[in-house]
Amino acid sequence: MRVYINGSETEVAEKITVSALLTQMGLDPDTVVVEHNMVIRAKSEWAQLSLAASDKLEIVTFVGGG
Amino acid sequence: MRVYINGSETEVAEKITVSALLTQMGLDPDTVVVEHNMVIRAKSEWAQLSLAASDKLEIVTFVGGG
Amino acid sequence: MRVYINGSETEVAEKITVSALLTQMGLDPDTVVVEHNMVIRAKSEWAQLSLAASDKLEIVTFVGGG
Amino acid sequence: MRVYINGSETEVAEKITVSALLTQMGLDPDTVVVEHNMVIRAKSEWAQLSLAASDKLEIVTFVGGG
Amino acid sequence: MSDVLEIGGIELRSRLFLGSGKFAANKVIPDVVAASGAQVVTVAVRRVDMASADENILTHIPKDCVLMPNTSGARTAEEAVRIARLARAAGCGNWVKIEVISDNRYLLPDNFETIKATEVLAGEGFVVLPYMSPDLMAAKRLADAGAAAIMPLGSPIGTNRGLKTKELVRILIEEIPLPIVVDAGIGRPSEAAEAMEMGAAAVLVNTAIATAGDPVAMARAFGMAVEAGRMAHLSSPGAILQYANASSPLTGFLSE
Amino acid sequence: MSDVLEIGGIELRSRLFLGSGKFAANKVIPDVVAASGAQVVTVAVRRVDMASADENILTHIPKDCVLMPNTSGARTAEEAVRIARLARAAGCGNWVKIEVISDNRYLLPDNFETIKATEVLAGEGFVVLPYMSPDLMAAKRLADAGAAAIMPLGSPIGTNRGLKTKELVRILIEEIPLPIVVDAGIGRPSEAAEAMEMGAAAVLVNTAIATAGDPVAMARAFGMAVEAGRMAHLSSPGAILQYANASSPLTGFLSE
Amino acid sequence: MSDVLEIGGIELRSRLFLGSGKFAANKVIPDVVAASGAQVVTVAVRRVDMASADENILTHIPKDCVLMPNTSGARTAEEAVRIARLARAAGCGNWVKIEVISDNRYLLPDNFETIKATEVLAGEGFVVLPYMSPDLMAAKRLADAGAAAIMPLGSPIGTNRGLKTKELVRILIEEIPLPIVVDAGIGRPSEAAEAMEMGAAAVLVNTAIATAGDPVAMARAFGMAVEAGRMAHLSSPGAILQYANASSPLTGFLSE
Amino acid sequence: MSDVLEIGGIELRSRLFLGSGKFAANKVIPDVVAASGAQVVTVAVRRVDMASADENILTHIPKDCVLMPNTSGARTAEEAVRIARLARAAGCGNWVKIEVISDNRYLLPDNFETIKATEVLAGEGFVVLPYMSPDLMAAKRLADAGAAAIMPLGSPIGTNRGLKTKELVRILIEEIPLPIVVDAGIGRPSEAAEAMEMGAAAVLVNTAIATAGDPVAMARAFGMAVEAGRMAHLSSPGAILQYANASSPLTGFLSE
Repeated sequence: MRVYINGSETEVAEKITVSALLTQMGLDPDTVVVEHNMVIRAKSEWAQLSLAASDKLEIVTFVGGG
Repeated sequence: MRVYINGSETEVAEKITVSALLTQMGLDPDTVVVEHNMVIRAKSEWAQLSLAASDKLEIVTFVGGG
Repeated sequence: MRVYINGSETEVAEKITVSALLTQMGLDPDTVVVEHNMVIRAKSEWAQLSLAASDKLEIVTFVGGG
Repeated sequence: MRVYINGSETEVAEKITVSALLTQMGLDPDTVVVEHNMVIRAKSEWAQLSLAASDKLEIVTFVGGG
Repeated sequence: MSDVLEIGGIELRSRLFLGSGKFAANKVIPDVVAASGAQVVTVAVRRVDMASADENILTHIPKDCVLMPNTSGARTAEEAVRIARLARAAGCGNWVKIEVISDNRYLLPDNFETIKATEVLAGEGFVVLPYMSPDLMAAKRLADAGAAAIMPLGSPIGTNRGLKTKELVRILIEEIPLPIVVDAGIGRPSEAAEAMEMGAAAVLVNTAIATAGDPVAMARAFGMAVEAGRMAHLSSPGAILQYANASSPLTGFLSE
Repeated sequence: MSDVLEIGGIELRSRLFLGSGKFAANKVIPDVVAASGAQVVTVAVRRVDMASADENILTHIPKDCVLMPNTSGARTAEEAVRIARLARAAGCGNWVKIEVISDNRYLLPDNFETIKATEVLAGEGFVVLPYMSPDLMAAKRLADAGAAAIMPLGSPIGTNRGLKTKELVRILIEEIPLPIVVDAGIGRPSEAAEAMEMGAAAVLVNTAIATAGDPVAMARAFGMAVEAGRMAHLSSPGAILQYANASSPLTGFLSE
Repeated sequence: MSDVLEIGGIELRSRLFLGSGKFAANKVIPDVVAASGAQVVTVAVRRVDMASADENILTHIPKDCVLMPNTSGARTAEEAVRIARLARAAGCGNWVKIEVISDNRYLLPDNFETIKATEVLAGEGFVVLPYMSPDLMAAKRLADAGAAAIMPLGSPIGTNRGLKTKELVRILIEEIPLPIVVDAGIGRPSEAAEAMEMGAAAVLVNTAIATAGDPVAMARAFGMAVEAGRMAHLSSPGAILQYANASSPLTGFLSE
Repeated sequence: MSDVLEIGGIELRSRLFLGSGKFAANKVIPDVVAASGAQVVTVAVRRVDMASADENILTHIPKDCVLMPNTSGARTAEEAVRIARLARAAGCGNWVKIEVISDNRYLLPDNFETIKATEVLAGEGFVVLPYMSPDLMAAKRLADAGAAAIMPLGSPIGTNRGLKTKELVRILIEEIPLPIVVDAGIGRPSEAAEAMEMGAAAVLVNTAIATAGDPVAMARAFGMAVEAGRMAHLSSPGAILQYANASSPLTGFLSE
């Protein structure tokens, strides 16, 4: 199944949850924010939230900025 | 009959035309522009244009400005 | 006997010493410097140094300055 | 015979006059000023003025300057 | 020199625009216009004043000048549009200086309302020169709205404080593909010259000339300074250096 | 206008003095002089250079100009005096710009030696215009020594940095009863105009004109700017204000 | 001293806001924050970068700092709102610096989009500090839209050019009843001090500290300068005079 | 930090020198000195005034300060020497600030007499800090005459006009191998910081502190600003750029 993560088309497992995806990507859940199809999702939803084909996911974090 | 000329309530003759009014006010028609009830009226209309009670007339001219 | 103290002609006792003069003027010797006829005199000399008529004495001190 | 022209030691004919020297150097007399042994010499003197060995001659002119 | 400034289809040789307000006596204006060389003159629109039998300002402005009525007095785009239309109805051309101001202390223009008025009036065929607070993105919007030139302020109107907004005006000149006319605040000919050296297309001066002791001579001074600044801009000025560079040859001399 | 500047008994109408150094080709000088309107032109004195058959600079300077040889190359008063005498012997008048410099990085003049040279040369009948680092007490001494005018620098020679010494030059203008000629550093016409607006009697420009891409046009620009600045100085400029002051009437309008 | 700055209900003792971008190594940030005394630190929001296993910036920012995410990268109000919401979802508070930029050369902010974003975000309970191009009427609209403070630029981001917009910022300070924070362009501690002396409520500094040879010492320098400038503002500085005024008594002395 | 300034064999940690004139009440001086951190304090020498039972200024100056009597009131080198000797006879050390002034309007120092006095007093073992009008060649002569530091003015005494002589002071800092102490005219902490950023060794402030509404707070502000400026000078400030340079990453974001 293909989804769009941060603008890039990516192959992921069917119905993968956000939590699983983050783990697979090696990301610390405490340092990122997730937007799913333009809706920001709370951390508490990630374990239940399964992706569907063509979903758009934005995973963002803080970096240095002025 | 009372009309509003440049914001001031003024007594004028019934059905006075703009041309007559300007003459009476001692104004040179070549130096003013007339707005009648928010509509700008061409000089060519002034001889025919009669005022009605409560009409609003703006008579403006150019002055020094930067 | 008349001497010049800080530019003003002043009547003082004959042969008055600098020490005596300062005492009489109510000046604290520790806060002033004395120039006698254009020569700066050390504090240790003041007790012995007697004035003569027409002597010129400058008594200066520190004040606020930038 | 050697003289110093503008700081450079130069071989010139014995008793050469300033006029002759200038001609030989191809200089227009109207555009230069001559100092001979630290004394400025008028143009009228140049025809008579003969150099001696070790004389110091400065020949200057105007150039662009601010 | 064939250096002309084209605005609204008119070719201008003079890059000094003149304001006609604040003169102690309006009858000096023809001499001021002549001395300055100005080809564009601003006027304001006002209700006729029955009390003072004021002479008509137009009688003092040479007929071959481009008349640029302003919308002073307008606090909103709507009022500016109304004033502009009245001005055009006078039959003296279709130029307008948009001026929308609701700040009473510094008389700073309202870029937002100015953009709206520009859009409407440009759409109606006016040659629109908006007076503005220098801001790149506002200038871009004015350009998109159809402005014929952009007129940022140098400092608040009538202060003679000079080109205090240099940093922002410089950027407008560089980034906006329209003539930039520095309007307001220019107090001395040297400041007008500097604006032109920076690449401004023109400057608009009123107070500095009108309130000078000798307005005619001051007008001439501004005219010359603007031309000087423009000429310098076109003459490839030399570099600005840190260390000195002799004007006379440094080669050896008597002492050597 | 009958505004003339008198120095050394000569009445000058132009207040732009021109330096003749650094031109890419000297043959442009006549056009530069004409375009600038300058009546005073500086030259330097150097040993004839046999190697380069350099043309005579004087052939490029109009005969009706006042020639002002400088003493560049001098590091002491004595050398300056010697150079000045050589220059006078050329028969082109008795003006001299004293320039004594031993600083090689910023080419800043030595006021002390300059005062000494001024005293000697003024005593010998020269019309002495000393180039100086702006300093009130040095200027007073130059005046006492017989200088005909005082020429403080605006910034180091040839830098085009402008009127960086404004604060001190302003004081010289106010306190010294001689013409103050700003010499060195003026890089743009606007800066020349500003010096004149402050009350300088004249400015001397060389690098800014000689190194411009188009020196003739730049010369004309400087000539106009100097005249503009002078005219403004004489025209009683208006006050500089903190708050705005409308150019158009603020009296009521349509909305009221 | 009990001089505190209250923004969004938080009382700040330090008036230096710190940007966290451009440091050669982020691990210097804790020392920089400590040396500067800053209590407000900006960060940016970006997509996680899988390629570079970049450390988390938050680990370098002391927990007691107010975090102020910016909306850099946004070209429209809509994008800025979206970024602000993402930032808030991270659970680090509700401050946001709105930054909407579509100009790529000078990175000048878009006041129009910034006002729109301010209105939306203030309505959603954010503490909104908009970065803006200094313009009085835009600042008034930002205030009306619910901004907690106004952050005009001193000069373009990252240029270290200083307080080039002084004239306009001074007017904002005088006319807008909100804290004015000078953001962008401040290159030296003296410039930060000057902004504070003028009455700015705070300054935001990033490039000048991050790109200094010794960022920790420079941070301390800025912290002290900001405090010095603020203290001077509160201490009723003396008047600026035209003529001198002796510091030592001028009364008669030896020679009299 | 081990950044000390050594003058006359004394190591100073504070680079703010304090003048003691013009305070509304001298009893505030101890708090001012403490707040400023100053270690060098100037005083003047005057005839005792029998009329006013003026307290002794020394009782207000902490004993561990270096006392720097000035020669104010002197119009010639000879008078300055006489005053300096009187001051030293008071037994408070051998520092002296030479100040020779005969200009009554701007109180500008006389470099010529100052050099003479410096030579005499340095020869007598004084630690001589001459106050001067900024001029490179005069500064070189002061250095040759034995000055321990050079103190050029920023603007006329007591004017609070700031660092108007920046161009010349910058050159002194670069070219003179002695500490340069900016003395006179500094009106705001930001200006003191700027002088230090330029590389001045110290600044001397009197009027700006003494005439502030709150002199103690202003003294603290100056102390911090001087330290901030010095620290910035030592921290390799970043470059000043023409174009913007983002503080936040410019890499792609949501919209892409």
